[in-house]
Amino acid sequence: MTPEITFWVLAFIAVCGALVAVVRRNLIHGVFALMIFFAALAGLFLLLLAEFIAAVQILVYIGAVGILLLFAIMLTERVTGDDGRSIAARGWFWGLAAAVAVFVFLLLPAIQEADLPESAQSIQPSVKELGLKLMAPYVVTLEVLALLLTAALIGAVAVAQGAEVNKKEDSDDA
Amino acid sequence: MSFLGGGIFSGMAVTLRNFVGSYFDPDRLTTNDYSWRPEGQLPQSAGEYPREEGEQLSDATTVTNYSRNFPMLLHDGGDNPMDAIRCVACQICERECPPQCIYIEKDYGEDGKFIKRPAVFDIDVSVCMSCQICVEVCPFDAIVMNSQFELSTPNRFDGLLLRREDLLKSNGYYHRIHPEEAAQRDQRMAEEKAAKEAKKKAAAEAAKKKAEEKARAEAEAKAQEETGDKEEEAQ
Amino acid sequence: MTLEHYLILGAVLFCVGLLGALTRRNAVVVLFSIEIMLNAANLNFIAFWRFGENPEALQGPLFTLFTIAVAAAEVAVGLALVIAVYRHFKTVDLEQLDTLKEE
Amino acid sequence: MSFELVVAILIATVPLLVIFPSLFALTTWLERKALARIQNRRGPNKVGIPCTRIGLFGLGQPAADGIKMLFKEDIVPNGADRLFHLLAPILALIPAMLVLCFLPLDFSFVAVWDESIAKDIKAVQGFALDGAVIFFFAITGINTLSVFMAGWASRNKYSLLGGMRAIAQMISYEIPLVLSAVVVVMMVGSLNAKEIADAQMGWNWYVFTPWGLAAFIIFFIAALAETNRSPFDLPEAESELIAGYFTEYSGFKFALFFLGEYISMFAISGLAAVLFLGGGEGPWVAVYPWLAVGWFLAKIFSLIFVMIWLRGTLPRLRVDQLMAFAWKFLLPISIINILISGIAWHLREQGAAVTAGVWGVSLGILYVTAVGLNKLNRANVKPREYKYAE
Repeated sequence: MTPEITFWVLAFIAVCGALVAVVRRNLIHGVFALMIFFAALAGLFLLLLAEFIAAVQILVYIGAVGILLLFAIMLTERVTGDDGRSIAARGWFWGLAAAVAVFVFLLLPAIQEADLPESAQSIQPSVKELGLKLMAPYVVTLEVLALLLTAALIGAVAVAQGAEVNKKEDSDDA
Repeated sequence: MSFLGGGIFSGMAVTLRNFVGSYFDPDRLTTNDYSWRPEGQLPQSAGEYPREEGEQLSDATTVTNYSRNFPMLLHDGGDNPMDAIRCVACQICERECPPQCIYIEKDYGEDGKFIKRPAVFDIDVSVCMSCQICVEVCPFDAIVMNSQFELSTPNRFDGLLLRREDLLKSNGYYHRIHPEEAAQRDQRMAEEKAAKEAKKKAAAEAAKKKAEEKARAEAEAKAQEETGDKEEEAQ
Repeated sequence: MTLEHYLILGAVLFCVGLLGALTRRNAVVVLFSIEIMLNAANLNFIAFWRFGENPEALQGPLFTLFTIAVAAAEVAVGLALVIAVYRHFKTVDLEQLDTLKEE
Repeated sequence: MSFELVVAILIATVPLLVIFPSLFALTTWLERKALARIQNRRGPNKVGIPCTRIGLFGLGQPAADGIKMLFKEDIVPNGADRLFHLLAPILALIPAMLVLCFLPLDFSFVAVWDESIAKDIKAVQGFALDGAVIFFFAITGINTLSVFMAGWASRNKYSLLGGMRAIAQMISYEIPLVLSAVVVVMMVGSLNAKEIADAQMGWNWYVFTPWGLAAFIIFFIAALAETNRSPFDLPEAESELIAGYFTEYSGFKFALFFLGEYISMFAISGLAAVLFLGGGEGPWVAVYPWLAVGWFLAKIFSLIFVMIWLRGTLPRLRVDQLMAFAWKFLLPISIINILISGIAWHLREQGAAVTAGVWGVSLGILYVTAVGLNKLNRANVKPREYKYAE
């Protein structure tokens, strides 16, 4: 009983958070709605007994990605965005139609047609097992991922700073 | 301490010494407990605290030598402090005071002649910002900073308006609260006085010399005139 | 709760993300939407791991872990690009970034 | 859900919600007293029993402050985001209270009357989670958001500046904080708070090893920054930003911020006690199990006293100094510390001579690294030049 209520509540929060994040004009409100969505998803992961993933979800998405988004918004937009400009793209109706169509004609039938296992497996969640797995069979993946993250760090700094350096050079020429 | 981060530890040692010391050495405490006073009575003016002889120590005199808050007027001692007041009511400090918290009235004798002292000298310490500009500009070293901070009063108008009598302190008191500064000031005053006297002397001598020279020159001129006359006569 | 519930929830969230990516004109919001889609996929990975066979292999959580790391890298680079674009064009409106279009 | 389980959950959670907020009141009093004594003042000593002149060393001061806070007018600035202005202090308190449950404060000794309830309590306590430490860090990270929310919702440039400073500072210092905890997690081989504390039984505290000491110092410095304590209290630097992100807060909302800040101080000190100071270990714990809670709180309080002491001693850093210290000093040294502890882990239990050698070499490397980093960072420091003064 209790897990079912928890599931429905978390699912409701997740869908609402995602919708608000997508349709809200005020971007800061959007980011916070997105974070509620991330938190609800972390709760769902906990419900599925993936506690380490839930912790990582909070740590990475709320602690890092969300704040990065906040910084990006503060650096780029007039935050409240109360100017009368439309927030939707020109072909927004076709976008909406495509999204609904993907759900109704593609994903839902696929899920309903598939032969899914009914009951959950009984598992003993263990962070230690996960760590050992990461160290033994997946160690190359982990290292590649570390390399990717380093490259992304350097790349992000270079891209974000490049414009400023160019501008400085331009102004020096002028 | 010369190892890395040692500065933090020596700083922490200082604060720890203060922390522990303040429990064992009541003289360290810079603030006072009012609980010994009768119910509802706070010091009405600066002169009222410390009330007892023994409490002198826990007040202004223990405050560090470098503490300054509000100005006071100096006198050079004697039975009647008003006779020895250094202030001549020149009103420079009144004009220089940025928040204009000083009010001075000149004193006139019965014959209407200006006596070199203030009849009224008020400082509103609720306005004063302790900038010490009055101290800087005073040509007579008459106004200096006090370290008396125990000025709490139930009345924010009259209680915080310090009169001439409240402000008047002896040079001895000044020496007690700011020994170094007072000694330097006295030395400077003595030097200035000496220099002034020397200058006066020199000026007097110069005047004398000038007068002599003038006399000599006149005499010479006279003599020349005389010789000129003679020459003229000779021609 | 059955696997179907989780999968449908994942599908709904994915479509919400798709909706945002297709209909909004602000580049930052498009990044939000991509994050929502990635998270919906993560939910599916975990659900399949929980209900599927052989959960001791921990493939679902491991894949999700890698997805999260890649998504973090993607957001960092994406936002750096958004900021660079903003510095250049003074806007992050995707409809106004049409210098490659033939007029 | 059975009745026994409800009782177990209540016993596992209610003491946390009672003990720490009451300790908060005591800590505000302690802080004011200690700061006053450091500055040769007496501190609050008047408010004691109401309607009498009994001062009780001013112990009534927190209650008086609380009553004052409750009755103050709640002001929301014109043009502020009302919803976020309300949510921010709540969001500041929730993660701070939430992380307390990851501290291994075992209250199962309360249930002496029923063995099965004691067992249930052990099962539902938050630190029984396998990844308690990583949960701790994850949830502490949410604090950053509340600070930003408060700063942004106030529609005040000082608040916003404070909020942005807070984000930059907290993100920067979270990295050395986590990396220094990694040392202990590596040595124990577990993320479970209880296992980490148990691994230090018999005075094998990690603070008594070179890598543990270095990690403890890094952790403590980063924890100061993470909880916005002096000398890293830039987000609320009153001489620059009025009160930083809570400039526009008054009344009970302000009290919530205050409470959240102190609770997160307790939480992070508690984590330091778990990771480096042996958790609830101390004399006579084996005889009286309930003493573990007492020792744990005593360790938290001694760390908090050091925080107060540092607040009374050190001046506030500049923003660039703060950032440079995190990225150019703490981060490299904590990475080197992880390397050292990894090597030490491989060389463990190989005889006293090897252990002594490892200790000496690692102490040397750590000290040389610290001095070298300090020299490198100081290379660019020049005497200040005044452009307009003079």
